[in-house]
Amino acid sequence: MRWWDLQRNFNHTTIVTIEKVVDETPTVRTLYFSDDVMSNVLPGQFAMVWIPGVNELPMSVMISKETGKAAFTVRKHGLASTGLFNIKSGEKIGIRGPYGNAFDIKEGNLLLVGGGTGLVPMMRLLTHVKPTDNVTLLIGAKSQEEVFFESLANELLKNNPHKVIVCTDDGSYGEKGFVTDIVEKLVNESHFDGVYTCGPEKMMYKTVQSAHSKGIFVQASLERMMKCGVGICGSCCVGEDLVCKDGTIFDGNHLSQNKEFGFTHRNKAGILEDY
Amino acid sequence: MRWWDLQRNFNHTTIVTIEKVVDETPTVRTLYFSDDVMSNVLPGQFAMVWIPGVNELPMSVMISKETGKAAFTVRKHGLASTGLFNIKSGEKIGIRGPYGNAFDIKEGNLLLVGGGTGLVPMMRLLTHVKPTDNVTLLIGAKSQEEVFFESLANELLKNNPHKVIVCTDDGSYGEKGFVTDIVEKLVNESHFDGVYTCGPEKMMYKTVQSAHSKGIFVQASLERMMKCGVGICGSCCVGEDLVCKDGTIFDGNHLSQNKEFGFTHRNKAGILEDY
Amino acid sequence: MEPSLVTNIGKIQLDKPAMLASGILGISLDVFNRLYRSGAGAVVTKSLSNEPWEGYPNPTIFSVDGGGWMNAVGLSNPGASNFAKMIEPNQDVPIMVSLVGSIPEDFATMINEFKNCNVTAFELNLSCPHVAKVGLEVGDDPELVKQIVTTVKNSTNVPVIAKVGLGTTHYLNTVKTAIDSGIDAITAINTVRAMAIDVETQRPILSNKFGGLSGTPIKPIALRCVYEISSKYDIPIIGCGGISTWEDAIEFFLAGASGIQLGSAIGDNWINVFDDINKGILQYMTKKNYSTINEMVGLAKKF
Amino acid sequence: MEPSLVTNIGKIQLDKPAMLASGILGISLDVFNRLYRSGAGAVVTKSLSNEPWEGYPNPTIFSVDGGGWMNAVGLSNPGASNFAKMIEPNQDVPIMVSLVGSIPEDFATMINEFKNCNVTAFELNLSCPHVAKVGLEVGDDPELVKQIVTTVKNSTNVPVIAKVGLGTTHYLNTVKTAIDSGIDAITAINTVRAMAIDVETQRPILSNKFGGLSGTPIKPIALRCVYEISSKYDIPIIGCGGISTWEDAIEFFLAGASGIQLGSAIGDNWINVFDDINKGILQYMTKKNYSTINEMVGLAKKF
Ligand SMILES: Cc1cc2nc3c(=O)[nH]c(=O)nc-3n(C[C@H](O)[C@H](O)[C@H](O)COP(=O)(O)OP(=O)(O)OC[C@H]3O[C@@H](n4cnc5c(N)ncnc54)[C@H](O)[C@@H]3O)c2cc1C
Ligand SMILES: Cc1cc2nc3c(=O)[nH]c(=O)nc-3n(C[C@H](O)[C@H](O)[C@H](O)COP(=O)(O)OP(=O)(O)OC[C@H]3O[C@@H](n4cnc5c(N)ncnc54)[C@H](O)[C@@H]3O)c2cc1C
Ligand SMILES: Cc1cc2nc3c(=O)[nH]c(=O)nc-3n(C[C@H](O)[C@H](O)[C@H](O)COP(=O)(O)O)c2cc1C
Ligand SMILES: Cc1cc2nc3c(=O)[nH]c(=O)nc-3n(C[C@H](O)[C@H](O)[C@H](O)COP(=O)(O)O)c2cc1C
Ligand code: FES
Ligand code: FES
Repeated sequence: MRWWDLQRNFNHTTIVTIEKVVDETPTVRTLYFSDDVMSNVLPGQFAMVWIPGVNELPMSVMISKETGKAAFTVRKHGLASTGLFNIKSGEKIGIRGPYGNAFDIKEGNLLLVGGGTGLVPMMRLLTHVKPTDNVTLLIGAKSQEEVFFESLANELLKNNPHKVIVCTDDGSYGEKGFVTDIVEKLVNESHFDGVYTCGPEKMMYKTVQSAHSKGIFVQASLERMMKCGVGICGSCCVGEDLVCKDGTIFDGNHLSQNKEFGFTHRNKAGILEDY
Repeated sequence: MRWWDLQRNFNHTTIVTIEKVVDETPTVRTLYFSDDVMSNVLPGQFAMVWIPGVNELPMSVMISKETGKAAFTVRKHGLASTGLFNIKSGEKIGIRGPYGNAFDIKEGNLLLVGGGTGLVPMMRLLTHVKPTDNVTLLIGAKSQEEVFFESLANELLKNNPHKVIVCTDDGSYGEKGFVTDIVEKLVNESHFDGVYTCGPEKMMYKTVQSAHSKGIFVQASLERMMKCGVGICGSCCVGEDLVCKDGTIFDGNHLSQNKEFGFTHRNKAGILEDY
Repeated sequence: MEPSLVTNIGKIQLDKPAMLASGILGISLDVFNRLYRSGAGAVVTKSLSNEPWEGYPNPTIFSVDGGGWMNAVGLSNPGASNFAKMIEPNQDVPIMVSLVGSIPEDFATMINEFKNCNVTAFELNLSCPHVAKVGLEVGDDPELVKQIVTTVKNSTNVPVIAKVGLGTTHYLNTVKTAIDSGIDAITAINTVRAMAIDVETQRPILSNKFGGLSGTPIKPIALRCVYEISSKYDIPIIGCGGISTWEDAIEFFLAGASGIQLGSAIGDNWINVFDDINKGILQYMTKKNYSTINEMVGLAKKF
Repeated sequence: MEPSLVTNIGKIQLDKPAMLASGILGISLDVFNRLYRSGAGAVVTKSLSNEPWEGYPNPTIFSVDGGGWMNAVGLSNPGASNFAKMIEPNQDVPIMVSLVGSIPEDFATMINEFKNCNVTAFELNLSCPHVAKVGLEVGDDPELVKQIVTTVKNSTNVPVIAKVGLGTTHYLNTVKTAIDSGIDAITAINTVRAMAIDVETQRPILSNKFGGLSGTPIKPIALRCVYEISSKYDIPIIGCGGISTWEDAIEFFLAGASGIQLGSAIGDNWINVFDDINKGILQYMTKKNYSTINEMVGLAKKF
């Protein structure tokens, strides 16, 4: 036996077979597979997902109701994510990780704000709340057909005092308008012990601003271009932080001092671009 | 921390400082040093000893009365052993190991037969006998001035029924003649539960023959040219066995089927030479 | 005398001998500042080209089972001009700018971009093992090496380092050509061309198929290169390849390096590796009674 | 169909694909027999020279902290003539005789010594990285390689293999020269030139200072060499370097090797490594539905 057999090397790509594919919206799918390690990651952690012959992408690890299983919920976008989106049941992908830190889950009144596939870590966070916590989940989407995980969230929260609020930009479902306007309203109206957000950067930026300016503990899970996922390549830097290694989760104190958060990110060549 | 820091890698050369040098005879010295691992090796195990700038040699690990310490007892012979012989207190050598298997120590009447530095593993064996064992130690030497470890042996055996018999080839001390003649006599006269030998190959060969032909359990610790000590280079082969890895200790059953034991060994180029 | 970590690599003086190697985390000034505060004596930038490069698609980096890392990032970089603008505000951090190109003019143009920047040295990457037309294909062509080094030396007063690696010709010839053309120091070595195949999918893992092996596996190879160069030529050397502990650092000093670079160790031990190495070196110096790094350089050659 | 471990390396057919590499335990017929019984498909002898060689003084071998082994045994061997006499009784074991020399005549003389022996192949060691005048110094000289291979091919009908490694010239040129001169197969690779220094005594550890790195650290390098050779030339290949598990073996098959050799793994896992690898290969073949090794050879090249 070699030393690396003593325990699974989290940096080694493990091949798993996709066992089930669920369409969430016309552009979002969830791909389920069996893997003990991934089934037990902490809320907020991600994996590097290899689509053989296509690319390797960072993906938040989605929950599965079955023990020993996990999933990825992917929105079809460019070549890479479309490659993953098109993986069929029975096909193989490679995974390494989990990487990244986890949400620091407070007790009491919790506000979760997720947009698009940013809902993935929110779903896992919901599996970690205490039964006594009062949980409000805001789901942001462009339009009715882009809404997903609403019923899953209600189900996960069925034993908690809770509210799941959906907002669509076009008002085709739930409340009309930006989710961040509701955040601003809620933090003004009620007391929260913790605010958690993942989704489009502008959404996270405003959410962090609203909460942090009121002194509320808030954490956001950042997305940046990731090549290695392990703190070697530097492509995921935001200010002096490496998102893959120092994050992906940062709190309001830290983020309010970061000049790049909310404004700029780096492209594949490492050039700073505006959001 | 790297994986190999988790425990000491026995194949890694550790540098130790010689703390004390004791002259045993004009050509034999014992060099003491501190090392927890070496202080606790099993009887029969050896180390590869690096004399910086000179060579690296296999050496049986000698006991020390002080805890956490060990020693090498070296006879000055060629360049390499003379290099070790000349190491002074305060100087450094490198050690790796321990390597090799250990004597299978029976209970009852034990006969130990050692010649020259072959006494080293016998001394450690003596520290492992039960107080009820009746121990006979035969020490073979060319002449009086080459006798050593006699009083150490008596001291180690002070709580046992025991006998320490010295023979010199020239009769200048103890009994006159070859130690193997006494072995033949003893196994004919008395019952032994185990016979253990280390020293010149002809001595071991005859000892093994005498005991094995009477059906007595016997083990010998073989010496062969050793370059790696870990079963890679092949230089220590004796028949199909690799002394460093399969031995150095073999029992009578095994040895009596080996065509090379007692007759031939390989030199530094790997050429078979007669003893 | 209290031991000091200051080292002189020819004309280059650094407060601490361990630098960040090129291509590792080397993309933003904020990160450079952080690494400098963590104990790095200098940071080498990602290798920059005239134009921005996206690099290869992922997988571009993975950890090798037997230890170490393999990468084929494909020299992705924002381009020299963008990068120069980013580091213009730099005051404190000793930055070495790594450059990659295929003709001498590429290098001259890039060096000009940095005229307003505080640059400690330029490092010419003549040895990337997995990008065609630059890197090793350049390093393996002595005439081109000569032209590039000569052009660069004529374009700047900042010290210039050539980074070499194991290519298809003898790296010692590249070293000699670079020295003859006026180079100020040598960094040895870059990653070693390598490959891994996933047995389940039966594909090469890296999107580029071939990549560069770095980390602990290449340390004994890098060390022998440093020893060979220092035995043969009188040129300041920066050792690089698999360094992850203070013992490794000392080995490279003893072999003839007056500075060291590390990359992969950050993937294994994160950035406190600089501080750990600095502390270990100081303890060793105290024990062995050295007051400067340079006293140790090349000591193993006397045996 | 039941999977079979039989493999065809050009004209050489072996019952099992994993061989003992040259220089490891390869000194006595009794040991060869034992290794064969343990599951080795063939054994390669220590590299033999015309005259017996004592080799270098110890330390000649040590285990590298980051994994793998370093050695500078100095090609110690009993000489071709003594060795040939020893293996004359051999009936069962497929023995490949490794030869080393500095001029074509050396090789012709040695081959003649083996005329009464049952030899499966001759392997020409053109790549020992730490002995002057033979090994790499030979492999790096194309004219000499041509003469040696031509002479050897004219001296015997037994298949002849050339063993290459990373030298100071491009190993692919050595491969091409050997192929053009009629070689039957290529073994890639030998150890990689390397070094280690003890920081306490400040000395190079090996008595020869430089040695060859083997074992897990060189696996990714060896694998890329096999892939490069098989992508460029149509020649049977034996993969060697860092192989210690069945996954490693499969990787080499997929890269283009139809046989493999291993040495260092014996230092780590002792000789049951052959059996473990054989079992793992069979399980993989069953799962993937292969009936012969040769079906897998080179599959990774299609991507
Ligand atoms: C920690 C983390 C978790 C993520 N979780 C999910 C998830 O659960 N579901 C999901 O659909 N998406 C997730 N993403 C985003 C995802 O990795 C891709 O960015 C997205 O799928 C678009 O990739 P593409 O290459 O198809 O698009 P392209 O059109 O090629 O690129 C569009 C943009 O996507 C981003 N992008 C591309 N490649 C990468 C990369 N390697 N790393 C990071 N960003 C990249 C860049 O901003 C790029 O400009 C996550 C990203 C991060 C960093
Ligand atoms: C397991 C083992 C334990 C040993 N324990 C001791 C001990 O406790 N005290 C002691 O004095 N000696 C011991 N020896 C013998 C010792 O290793 C040397 O063989 C001896 O010291 C002579 O070495 P030399 O090189 O000085 O002699 P040389 O004159 O160079 O060689 C004389 C003979 O010594 C033997 N020899 C030389 N080098 C080696 C080597 N690397 N490995 C094995 N044999 C070699 C060969 O038979 C050689 O022909 C042991 C040997 C072995 C194999
Ligand atoms: C992800 C990665 C990217 C690299 N990019 C470059 C580069 O752009 N230019 C360069 O000269 N070397 C590059 N290298 C090589 C390193 O600078 C260094 O020479 C090599 O990794 C060996 O050092 P290490 O073992 O400490 O990592 C890169 C290495 C890695 C791992
Ligand atoms: C101790 C030792 C001795 C070796 N001697 C030889 C030799 O005589 N001839 C040769 O061609 N290769 C020799 N090699 C190289 C091996 O045959 C092999 O090419 C190398 O070790 C890589 O394989 P591995 O990683 O499985 O050990 C030797 C290797 C070791 C470790
Ligand atoms: S993704 Fe490479 S450093 Fe974060
Ligand atoms: S000493 Fe090398 S195999 Fe025993």
